[in-house]
Amino acid sequence: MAMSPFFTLLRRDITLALREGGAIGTALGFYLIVIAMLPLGLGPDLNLLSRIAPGLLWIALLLSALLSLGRMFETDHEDGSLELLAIGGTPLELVAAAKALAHWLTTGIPLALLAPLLGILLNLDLSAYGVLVLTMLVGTPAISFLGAIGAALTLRARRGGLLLALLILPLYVPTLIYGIQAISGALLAGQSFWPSFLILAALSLGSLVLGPLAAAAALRIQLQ
Amino acid sequence: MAMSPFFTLLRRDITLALREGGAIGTALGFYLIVIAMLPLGLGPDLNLLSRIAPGLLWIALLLSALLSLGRMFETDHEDGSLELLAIGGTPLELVAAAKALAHWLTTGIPLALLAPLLGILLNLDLSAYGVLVLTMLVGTPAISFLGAIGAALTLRARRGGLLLALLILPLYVPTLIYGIQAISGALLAGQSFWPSFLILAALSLGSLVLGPLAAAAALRIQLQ
Amino acid sequence: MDLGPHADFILASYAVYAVVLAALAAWLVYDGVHQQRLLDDLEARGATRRSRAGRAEKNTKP
Amino acid sequence: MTNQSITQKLANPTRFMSLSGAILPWLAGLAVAVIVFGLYRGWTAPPDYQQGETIRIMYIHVPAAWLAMLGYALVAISSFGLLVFRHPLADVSAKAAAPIGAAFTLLALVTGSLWGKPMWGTYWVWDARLTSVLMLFFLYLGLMALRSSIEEETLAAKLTAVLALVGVIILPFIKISVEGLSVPWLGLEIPAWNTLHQPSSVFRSDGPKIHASQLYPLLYCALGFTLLFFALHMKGMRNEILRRRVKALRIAEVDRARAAEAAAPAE
Amino acid sequence: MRLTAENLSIRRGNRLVIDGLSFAADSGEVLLLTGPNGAGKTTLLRAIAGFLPLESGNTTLHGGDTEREIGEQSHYVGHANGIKSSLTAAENLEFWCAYLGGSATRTHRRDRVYGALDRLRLAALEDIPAAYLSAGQKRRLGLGRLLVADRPLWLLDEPTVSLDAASVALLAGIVEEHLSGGGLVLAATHIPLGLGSARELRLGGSPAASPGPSDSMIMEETGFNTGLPSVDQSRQGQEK
Amino acid sequence: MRLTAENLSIRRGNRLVIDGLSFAADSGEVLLLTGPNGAGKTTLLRAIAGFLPLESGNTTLHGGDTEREIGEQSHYVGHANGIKSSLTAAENLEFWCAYLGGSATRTHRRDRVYGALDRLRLAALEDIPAAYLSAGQKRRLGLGRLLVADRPLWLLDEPTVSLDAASVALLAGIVEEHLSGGGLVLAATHIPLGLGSARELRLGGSPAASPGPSDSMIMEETGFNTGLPSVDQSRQGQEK
Ligand code: HEM
Ligand SMILES: Nc1ncnc2c1ncn2[C@@H]1O[C@H](COP(=O)(O)OP(=O)(O)OP(=O)(O)O)[C@@H](O)[C@H]1O
Ligand SMILES: Nc1ncnc2c1ncn2[C@@H]1O[C@H](COP(=O)(O)OP(=O)(O)OP(=O)(O)O)[C@@H](O)[C@H]1O
Ligand SMILES: [Mg+2]
Ligand SMILES: [Mg+2]
Repeated sequence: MAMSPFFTLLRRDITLALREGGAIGTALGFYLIVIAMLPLGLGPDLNLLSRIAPGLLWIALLLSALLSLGRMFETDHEDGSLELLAIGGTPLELVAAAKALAHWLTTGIPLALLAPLLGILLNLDLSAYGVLVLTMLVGTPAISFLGAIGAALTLRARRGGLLLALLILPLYVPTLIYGIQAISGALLAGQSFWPSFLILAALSLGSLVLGPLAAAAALRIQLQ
Repeated sequence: MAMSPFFTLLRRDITLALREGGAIGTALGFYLIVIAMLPLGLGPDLNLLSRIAPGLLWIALLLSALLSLGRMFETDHEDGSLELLAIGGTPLELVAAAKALAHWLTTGIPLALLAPLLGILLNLDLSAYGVLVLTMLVGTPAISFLGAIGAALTLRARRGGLLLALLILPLYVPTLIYGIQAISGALLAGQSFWPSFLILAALSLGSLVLGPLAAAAALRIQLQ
Repeated sequence: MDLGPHADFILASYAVYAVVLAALAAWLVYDGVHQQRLLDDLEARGATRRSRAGRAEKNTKP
Repeated sequence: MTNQSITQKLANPTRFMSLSGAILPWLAGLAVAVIVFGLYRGWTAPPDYQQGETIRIMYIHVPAAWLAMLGYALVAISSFGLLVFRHPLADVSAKAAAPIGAAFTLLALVTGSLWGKPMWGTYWVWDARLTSVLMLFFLYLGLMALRSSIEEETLAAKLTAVLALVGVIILPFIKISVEGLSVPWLGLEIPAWNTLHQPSSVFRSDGPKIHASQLYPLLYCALGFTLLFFALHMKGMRNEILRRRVKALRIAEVDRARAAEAAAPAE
Repeated sequence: MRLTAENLSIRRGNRLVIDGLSFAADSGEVLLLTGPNGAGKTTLLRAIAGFLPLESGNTTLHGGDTEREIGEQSHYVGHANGIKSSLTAAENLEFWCAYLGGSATRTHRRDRVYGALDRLRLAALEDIPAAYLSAGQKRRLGLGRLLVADRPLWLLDEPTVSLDAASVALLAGIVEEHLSGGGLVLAATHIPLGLGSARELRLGGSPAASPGPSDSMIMEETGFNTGLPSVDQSRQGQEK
Repeated sequence: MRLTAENLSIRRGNRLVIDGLSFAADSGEVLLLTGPNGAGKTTLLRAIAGFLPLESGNTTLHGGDTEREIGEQSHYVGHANGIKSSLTAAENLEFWCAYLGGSATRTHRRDRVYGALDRLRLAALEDIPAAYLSAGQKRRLGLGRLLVADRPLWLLDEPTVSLDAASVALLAGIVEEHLSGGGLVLAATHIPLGLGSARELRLGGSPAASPGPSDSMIMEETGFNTGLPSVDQSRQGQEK
């Protein structure tokens, strides 16, 4: 059966990510190390740590994913693939979506799955693991898809990494807030999980549309 | 009077940093935005925030400074200056030291001075400001000088930024630990400030030696 | 054998140990087989090791 | 045969391949045998009066912790050999040792955590020893990440070696953090960082402090896992040499294709 | 099929690099773009492919798919090859074949890819990661795109860079075949491609000298581009 | 002063690019390195400058400062210019003058820098950030280093790239002056520099053909470098 260009591209990007290896490893390593630094900075008070653990895990995940976004379009731009992808007959929006999806699959999901392990370092409550991973899995697509905008905008800028973070972090605020709210909703009595969780899902869905649209617009300008 | 090559280079790097502007701005912006995200992730409990504020400020400063390190040798390598600096008759160790010092002056100090302002966002105790800035000023040279090793090692690596952080963060652990310990030593009764502070200063002094040595070794290999 | 109240922890640590070391060994063995196969493929295709290349080359060249 | 000539003989990768090919099965077999014997002795020894049955974890935890440090020492020595003596196998050795050392570090962390829950009531505390071992783990990760992100192999090898040598300062830190350091003639006195983890009881200037019924099984296990470590390391080095041959052959293949084209008359 | 450009002007930075250029090319024809460095050859090709916005004028592909843009009906071969160094030669071509919709089924795709590799004399290297290929071999692999998916219009920007003589002849053969199948080729080049008959569109400097038959052609070079960003030029462009 | 290289071998990747090369050059002499792409010209210059480790052999500068390495007694002009685009032309040169220890006092430095700018016909651009200079102007500014600090040995790697004819003549004049002051120049180049007399050291391909006087010279090319990383070459290197 014929594979659509979208899936062809998705498969290629995943293959590349797995084969070149380092990218996933570096993001995971950074996540790990940032989490490990936190207790050193905040002091080894285990009660305190376990209380703020979900928030810290979320923010560190955000940073790791964000800082790994830089190369989403960069290699394709350098080796000339990007322009060929652009005029291949597939809308650039779909191209951007495929690349963002590949990033989510190869970075967002591994980071989300690593989070509970790192939870141990922060003495995270065992009962929180399920909700934590669930909200992260639902929330991280927004990182990859909104991040695609930043990656496209900073494609030819000096100081890509930090600049990208600076541009895109404000867009993540809603995701962060509702992600944390959903977790505390599930853990604390008298609060509810579903409303925040649904908003979180809606945000991710929205970013699935907004991200590729804006990223494609930015890419068109970059190719000029 | 003749200026030594060391100061000539230092002055040039500072001039460049001020003239190109963006670098300092981006690091400060990143610091600001990471601190601003924290209350969103940790919840608005002001007591809690003010308690962990010094640690958070330290860690966020570490990350901002670290992620801004990537370009310490990069532009000089690209435009061919680095090799000219290397055979100019000045030991490469001094070259690395001058560049690290310029980074500290243009990034470490501004970040340390911005910290108390950001402390407001975290409800930092007013009495802590002095110690906070003092320990940061004494501790940040280690960031620039040890970071120079990472910048030199990752000069030609793919994925510079994250990788640099991954390589160098473990080396910062002692600085972070004693920096925080000095602050709590000053703020809490029954603990003392000076021992930790002196160790912190010793660590910075040690990094002034180790950093340029190792960075120069790495640079020599990069130029091959 | 009675392992007392903490049997789970003891067994878990031995299990993790066994799994990690087995995985490492398996990966090394697989990698060895894989590289050897690539090498055999390449040699079968006529490429020869550097130290032998010269002689082979000389024979084929007019 | 003197040491010198062994190293010289081994310097030749072909030589190393045939030698290691002969040794490896025996080494691996011996390692497994010693480990089985050591664990058997350990499991038949009486439980500890304080730690009860959980003392069984010691027989794997402590060897893992030692091998974590030994592995790093091996990486560092190999790196030194690469940078200073340009020994042809040094980089192969450093590259092969890193993942194995990382695996044992991970095992030390995991078994330590699993031991910590019953003993200290928590999987993890931020004390000096645990933190420094975690940093050692990160250092291993950093070595592997740096190598994988530089395309040019000789460059990657040398830079990784520099990092490995810089990282050596972590080894004394692992020791000092728990036991403190006092150098009387310098008037230097660094106190131990507050810690839950017990200090060394085997390698002490005043002799081992642990009971013989536990000490001997522990030493057997340590020996067995060390043999295993070297067997794995040897296998890794063999793989790496093969990988480099594959690469050389691929480059040769490309060259040959180009040479054949150059020889063929233009169409 | 016929490609026409009418009164094209294209701006780069703040000067008009192409200014009031018109030309046409028919099926079976190759139009060579020549001219000094900086004359605007790359600029023109990228504008036709749709990367650069037109300042004025328009380009049309008569007899093409009116639903799709010209770029989507073209192969564009630029300075970079669009090759992933960690994929093997065959994987690279298979990707482009599938992405560009070269063949519907997997087996067809494989046939086509291996045919192309044979033709480009890369068959021996099909399983080797592209990182190991030399510059010339990479270039040929990049040209493989032309063979694994059908597009009527080929836009080639210095396609012979880093190719040796034999490979240039190979490329000429591939281009000839495309032309005889009713294709259309625009190629920017500094060196002769070795094609039987080719019309030349000279940009910059002296007005166009076209050796081919010129009955069906509107070729007019009103711009004055020497490739130097001189003040005069940009003023000229602006006053038009 | 005399630069000698004895039995040099230099490895790049895993092949010997330079293999058993010996040569010598005396004060007042320019030695041109020529040869096809990839022959090892850049490699040789970088090895002499001290960037690349020698596989075997040695280089010596007789009559130089024995305390300092050859690189520290040389100007190296590579492909990149060592120019900061946000500094002005004068600031760039002043930096190099001060860093390389060209002049002790500030006024001396300024004189020297402005003299160099005049000589390089950049005086009109002295206050303009280097970002706005054209490629040729940047190159000239890079060559300004040669004038603002004294070094006996000049290692020039394709110094004429992007220079127009007048600037090439200017450079030739500067080189001649350096030679007549007792300097020593090694230059890798594809095109003639327009110097009166120059000995040539040909790397790769056919053996060296040296037009200059050859009495004082040991020139021997035992290596066999075609510029292609072929199997034969690396074997040759290893069996030696
Ligand atoms: C993740 C947690 C842990 C880590 C990273 C860790 C790490 C280490 C290290 C590095 C050593 C070697 C020390 C040396 O030889 O200098 C060691 C030895 C040892 N550890 Fe742990 N450990 C952990 C948890 C535990 C726990 C919970 C216990 C038991 C309560 C324990 C008991 C021991 C013992 C008995 C030794 C042998 C000491 C000796 O005799 O030299 N460890 N551990
Ligand atoms: N991104 C850009 N911004 C501003 N000016 C540009 C840009 N790209 C190209 N130019 C200018 O446009 C002009 C035409 O460039 P173009 O690359 O089309 O030339 P060309 O004919 O392809 O030259 P070559 O033979 O060197 O490939 C040049 O003067 C160049 O300086
Ligand atoms: N970093 C490197 N690693 C491996 N091989 C290299 C490296 N740099 C150069 N080479 C190889 O060394 C050989 C000599 O290169 P070098 O740059 O010295 O040639 P050159 O004579 O300066 O050529 P050109 O005329 O193109 O400048 C080439 O075959 C090149 O491929
Ligand atoms: Mg062009
Ligand atoms: Mg060269």
